[in-house]
Amino acid sequence: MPENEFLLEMQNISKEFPGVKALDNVTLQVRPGTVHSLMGENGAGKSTLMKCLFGIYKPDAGEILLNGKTIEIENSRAALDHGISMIHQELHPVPRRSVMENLWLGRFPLTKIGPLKLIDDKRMYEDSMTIFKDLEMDLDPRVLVGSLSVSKIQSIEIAKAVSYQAKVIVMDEPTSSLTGNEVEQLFKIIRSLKKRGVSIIYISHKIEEILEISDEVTIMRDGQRIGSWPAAELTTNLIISKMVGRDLAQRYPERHHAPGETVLRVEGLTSPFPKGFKDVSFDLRQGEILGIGGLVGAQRTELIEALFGLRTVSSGKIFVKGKHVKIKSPIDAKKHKIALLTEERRATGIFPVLPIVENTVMANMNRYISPYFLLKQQAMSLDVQHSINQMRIKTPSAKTQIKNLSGGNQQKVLIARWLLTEPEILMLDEPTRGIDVGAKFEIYSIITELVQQGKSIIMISSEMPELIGMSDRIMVMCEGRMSGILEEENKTEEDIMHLATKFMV
Amino acid sequence: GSTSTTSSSSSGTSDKKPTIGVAIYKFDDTFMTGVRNAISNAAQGKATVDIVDSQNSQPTQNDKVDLFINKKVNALAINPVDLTAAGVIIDKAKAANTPVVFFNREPQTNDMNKWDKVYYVGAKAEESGIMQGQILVDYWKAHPEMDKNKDGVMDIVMLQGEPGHQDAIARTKYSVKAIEDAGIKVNILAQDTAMWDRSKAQDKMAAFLGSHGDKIEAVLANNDDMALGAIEALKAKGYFTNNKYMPVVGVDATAPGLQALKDGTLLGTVLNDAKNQGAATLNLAVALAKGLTPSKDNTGYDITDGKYVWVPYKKITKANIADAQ
Amino acid sequence: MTTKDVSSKNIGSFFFQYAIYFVLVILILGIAVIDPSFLSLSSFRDILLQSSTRAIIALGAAFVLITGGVDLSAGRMVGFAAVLSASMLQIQEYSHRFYPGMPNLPLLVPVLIAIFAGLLVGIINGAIIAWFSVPPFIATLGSMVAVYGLNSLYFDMKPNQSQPIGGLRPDFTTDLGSGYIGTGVYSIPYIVIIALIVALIVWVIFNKTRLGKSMYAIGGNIQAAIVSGINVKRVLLYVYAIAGALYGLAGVMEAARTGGATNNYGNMYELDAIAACVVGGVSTAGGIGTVPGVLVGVLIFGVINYGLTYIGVSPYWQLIIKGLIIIAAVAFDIRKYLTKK
Amino acid sequence: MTTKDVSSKNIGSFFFQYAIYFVLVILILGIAVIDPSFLSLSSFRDILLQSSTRAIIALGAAFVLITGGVDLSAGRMVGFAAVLSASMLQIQEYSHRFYPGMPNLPLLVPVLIAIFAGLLVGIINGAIIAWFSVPPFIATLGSMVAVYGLNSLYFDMKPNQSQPIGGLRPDFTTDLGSGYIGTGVYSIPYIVIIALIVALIVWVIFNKTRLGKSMYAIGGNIQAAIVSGINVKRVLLYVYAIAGALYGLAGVMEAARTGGATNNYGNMYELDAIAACVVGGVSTAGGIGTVPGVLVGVLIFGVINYGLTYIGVSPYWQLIIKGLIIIAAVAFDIRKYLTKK
Ligand SMILES: Nc1ncnc2c1ncn2[C@@H]1O[C@H](COP(=O)(O)OP(=O)(O)OP(=O)(O)O)[C@@H](O)[C@H]1O
Ligand SMILES: Nc1ncnc2c1ncn2[C@@H]1O[C@H](COP(=O)(O)OP(=O)(O)OP(=O)(O)O)[C@@H](O)[C@H]1O
Ligand SMILES: OC[C@H]1O[C@@H](O)[C@H](O)[C@@H](O)[C@H]1O
Ligand SMILES: [Mg+2]
Ligand SMILES: [Mg+2]
Repeated sequence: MPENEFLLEMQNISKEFPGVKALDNVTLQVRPGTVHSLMGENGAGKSTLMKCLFGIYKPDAGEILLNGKTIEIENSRAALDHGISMIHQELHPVPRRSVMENLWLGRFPLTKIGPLKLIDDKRMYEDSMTIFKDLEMDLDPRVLVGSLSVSKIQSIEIAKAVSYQAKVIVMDEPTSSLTGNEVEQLFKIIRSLKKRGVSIIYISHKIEEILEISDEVTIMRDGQRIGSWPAAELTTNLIISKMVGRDLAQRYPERHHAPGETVLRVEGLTSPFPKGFKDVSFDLRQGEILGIGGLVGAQRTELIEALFGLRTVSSGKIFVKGKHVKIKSPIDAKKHKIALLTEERRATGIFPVLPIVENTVMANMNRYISPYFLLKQQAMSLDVQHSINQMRIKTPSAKTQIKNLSGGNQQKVLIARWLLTEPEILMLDEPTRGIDVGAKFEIYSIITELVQQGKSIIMISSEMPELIGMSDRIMVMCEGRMSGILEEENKTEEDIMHLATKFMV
Repeated sequence: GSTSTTSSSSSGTSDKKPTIGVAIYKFDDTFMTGVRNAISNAAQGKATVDIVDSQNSQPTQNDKVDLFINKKVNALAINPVDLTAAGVIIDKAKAANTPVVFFNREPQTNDMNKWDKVYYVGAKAEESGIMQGQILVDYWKAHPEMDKNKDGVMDIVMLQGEPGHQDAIARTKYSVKAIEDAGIKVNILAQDTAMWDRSKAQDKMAAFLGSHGDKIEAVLANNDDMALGAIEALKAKGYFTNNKYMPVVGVDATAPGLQALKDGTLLGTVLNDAKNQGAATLNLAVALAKGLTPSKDNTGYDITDGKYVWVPYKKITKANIADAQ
Repeated sequence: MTTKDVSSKNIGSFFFQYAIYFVLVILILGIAVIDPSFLSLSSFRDILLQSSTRAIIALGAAFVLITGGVDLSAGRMVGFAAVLSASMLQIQEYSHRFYPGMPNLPLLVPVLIAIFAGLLVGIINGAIIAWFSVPPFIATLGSMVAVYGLNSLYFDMKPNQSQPIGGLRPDFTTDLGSGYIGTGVYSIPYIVIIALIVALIVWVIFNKTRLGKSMYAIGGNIQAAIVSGINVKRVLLYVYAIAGALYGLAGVMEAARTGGATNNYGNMYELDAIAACVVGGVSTAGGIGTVPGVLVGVLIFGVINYGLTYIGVSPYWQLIIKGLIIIAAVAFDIRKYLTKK
Repeated sequence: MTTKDVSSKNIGSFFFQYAIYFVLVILILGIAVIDPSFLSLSSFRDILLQSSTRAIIALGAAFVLITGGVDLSAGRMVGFAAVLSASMLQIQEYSHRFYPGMPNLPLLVPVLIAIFAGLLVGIINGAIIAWFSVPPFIATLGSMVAVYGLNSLYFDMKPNQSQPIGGLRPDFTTDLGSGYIGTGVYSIPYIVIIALIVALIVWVIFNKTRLGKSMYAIGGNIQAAIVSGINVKRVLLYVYAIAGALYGLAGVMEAARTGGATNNYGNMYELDAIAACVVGGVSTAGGIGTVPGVLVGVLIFGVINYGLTYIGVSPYWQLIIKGLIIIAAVAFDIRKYLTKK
């Protein structure tokens, strides 16, 4: 059999949704044993293209060739049978089932007992262990997936995609929930897959990653293919300008912060759970950005969710503008002008079937109540339209259901939701997860502008450059405890890492 | 399993007041509620009655019978949901040597003959239908204008109870038959089930009136509730005012039915004698519980063929309302 | 992001968008083909009248469904309200009065008591669901059973002892229950007007109030609603309470319309109501549903029930045809959500 | 992933984990306190017997609920199967035979025909849900109505004409329906044995087969199931088909147990079945449920129904108490999921 130059070719793929031309004549050619990255702004059509490949969508036009032969991909089963597997941008765990059941979903190992074919639990366990060992993942196949953190679930998805022994593996933002070590681990896996001739289609908004791991890069914009280049010929700035269609001079906006008096003081906050946060104390001043760094499991999310009234605390005090306050629910938090952008967009953020309008105003309806108890529709639409413009949310209209937006654009709607509440203290948990560079800069600009207006920000981020680039101070946590606060101008990744592992044995 | 024949003494209380296990086919049946109340009243001072609801489900009733037998009641009084199921109940009762009085729905003869401690109290279902028909026949003869199109045929609509319900079947069949037996042809313009229900009957009647309008010459309803629903629909179309009249006949002689008779909206109904059905049932059960063979002396009712007490129906019109009160 | 031009595809999608309205029209035309006399003002008036109480119940059910819940107690609450109001609105001369000695109350008093009873049961439902986290299915199943028990106890009280309640006052039955504005076929029954007013108010709540938006949010993603600072418990309480009050109102109207009441009134209406909602595009998963949709759903059932009887389909065949139409209507309507793969 | 240490908290959580079993025990004890004679082998035998057909129906309902669906047609299918099997199992001498001339069939033939009828309706349900994307609520509501119509038509056929079907063969009623192994109170009715065998098979399907795991995946996250290459349509088809067959079996057993059948058999059983499932910890949202849970749920209803009658609570009060117990049991059980954050 003659070797084809391309293992996989998607030719002239087009796909339209009501009101949106998501893909317009897009071609993608992937060589065997390479990492081919797909880049583009939020809503450029990357996920849609991959969903066409994986049988989730049926393209309106175009052809898919594997090893030079045209193939029909009716559904995901067919894609898997053709040797194509995928890590999905929106994770798909079955929460109340075990890790191994999720891993082997759709292809459970069977054993014959007489005429019956029953599930071979033992083999399922052993095979899972083998895979986890192979991939150096620390996962117990028997626990319920629902009890795991996002990053663990992400790891399961990676293990699952790899375990199909596929020829092509699609990875749609596989690292969005992973931290340093785990990303390195993934790259190791990718390199060994490459050696076995497997091709990877890799989607990410993290340009550093792209440059590190890719062989080739295809850039998309507004549903069209801009072009493909060998990764070696590309630089960060080149990628950005091709993606965004303009140059982006700097990654982080200028800061002229002049932090004022303390608006939030936390004293000895402790979670009732043994593995939770312990004795956390810090100040947040007016007009400053306090970053929170740490590894996954450091309890950063728990801490700020507790500040927002979503979790119970066993001891500790919270002072807002010097006043001792009790925050038992988000309703209390909102009264104190605190806002929280949560970490898990799908679980705790969006209202999937509701239009963008509702999604945008939901935390802020008090503001639109007229004297007759009715909502002021006009004011609402205006504010929403303003948000769409300001955040550059890509959507056919404000009435579109949010579930039809690309992941990144959903995130922008959520940020808009909280900005509309005009918070004094805005807490952001991984605010730029899944956001493209252009939009990131927009979000950074908005944050900076807010700070300049005298608002205060707490920002959890696992991206250290972002943490360093944006924060005035960085509080680092390790295993539930505060391991230090970096105050000085020139914070480094090493400083953060040092503190993030301070209490580890 | 089987239990000792001296079950009454095993309860520990005095033998004088036996316990009777009573299962009604459905508690929210107006007529059976009357029977139920009559049983309770008749039991005053004579017996302890344990009355349960079979919720219109034969399996549920069987469950209740098992329970009564487990509790060692002295006699059973059963108003079967499904009369064919009596056979199994008799088997259970016989095995436990607990006498049974069935009432209101008559089991088949071969089941009744399975054991000598099985009795029946009731009315003959078809009788109520026949009387409904007769009420219309009388009216037809006295009011020639009832035959609106003067074709000599009575054009009726029929509102039926629950599909498959034996009273519904008997009343539908025999009411028409009684009219025909009187030499009057019957044309059923429309018939439909309104599930014994007043508001469903009202909706159905509205549709009948919509499609057949003035062609309808009489309304037969398997019970009073449905007759009253039909009357409401008729009122909405202008009947019962300005000399516009429609003969409507029901069954049960319920309080609202009697009121409608007084108002002149309901032409007639049939009284199902709850008081006597209830009293006869209880008296039979008490006699059996005491180990006696029921007779006119110890029950107050005539026993036919050694097993049956027949309580007659009664035609009720405006003329004899008092008979039903 | 290019905006699509008007194209043949849009006509198709327009068609599917309003599929359920087409279903309604097709049904009406289908029946009219079999019996053209069906197409008359008086048929429509009858159908509207018969659909009115159903509409009120279905709107109550829609409140609950939109929050992702379900309310099985609807029918039994209708029955309770019917019995309550009827028991206090009998003429003095009636021989079997529920309250023999009681003087005539102003019409509104019993009506409000009955609605209030529905409200109260609704509040209890809501409280159990919101504060004890009991799934709506179970909470309302429990109250469905318990309310029926309560109603039966009341209905069985001496001297009534489970007799159907009749002899209702003409200001209740004739004036309110059967009254209308206008003359002949060019008239609108009060009950229809009440249903329309209720529908309008519900529409306003759904679309123009914070409560409405919050309901959709809770049904759409309850976790996100909590995080957004929506007072989920309070909203649920209000929703079940309003639904209960609507069932109460519907019960009063059933009693007024039929001129009587028994404890069995309303039995299984919840199923009809939920079915009408779902046929009208309300999702049982929550977050989706509109007032016009619910009304069309109710009308579809109204047309089926009236129309099949009108053309004289035998009862058993009616059931079979009705079952098939329900499925077909929704199979057809659902196409609009089936995002093209 | 470290194992949690044994602590006082664990005892509490153990308690909540098995809350529903405690509810069952508390109920039994509560009734026994009021009337100690309740605590007897024969009471338990009665309760088991009465719970057997309910258990089979509830297990069928559990299949569907676990996939995130609902099956309203259960009760009417039970009725259909009861009528079907009874109509072919009458003694020769019976005066109102459904099929007057028909020779006696081997017992198994009518039984299998009835089960097959259930299977068939289930297949149709499943097909409509899977291929036409009709929500289960509507698809099964439609078939609930249509199957009742069909059954009534059959039941109304000449010469039966809606007469209750009686005169059943003793090998069907006495041997199968009322037969047992053992003697006296130390006996187990065949029906209980059949229910136990069914429960065992269902347990194997839920826990040890690809079908079972796929069901949980579909109910837990249908997207996950789709992208994992599970043939969702086929699984749904199987699930509704199996459920239908179980309802069919239950219908046959109801006819055998009562010695008769009418078209009204099984009416509303679906609600009882779903309620038992939910009380037993099956989630109406899908993805959660176990066979022991379902059985305990069924037993709780069995104990309530039997026990309240046993101690002589009047039927209306029974309803009220039953409603409250259902709510309280679930409110109590649900605590295990309410992990305080
Ligand atoms: N099911 C759908 N219905 C309607 N529109 C859709 C649907 N799926 C995607 N779109 C639209 O198609 C466009 C492309 O979306 P896609 O998810 O492919 O973007 P993406 O490049 O993956 O973005 P991101 O980086 O944010 O993940 C977007 O405008 C989106 O709103
Ligand atoms: N043992 C556990 N049981 C249940 N959920 C857990 C457990 N550990 C972590 N999680 C969940 O995982 C998520 C992330 O964990 P954690 O809060 O420990 O990390 P983090 O420092 O906040 O990380 P991130 O950088 O992702 O915000 C949280 O939403 C938490 O609810
Ligand atoms: O099954 C219910 C029906 O029972 C009949 O005997 C009675 O006449 C009807 O009014 C109705 O109650
Ligand atoms: Mg994407
Ligand atoms: Mg004539």
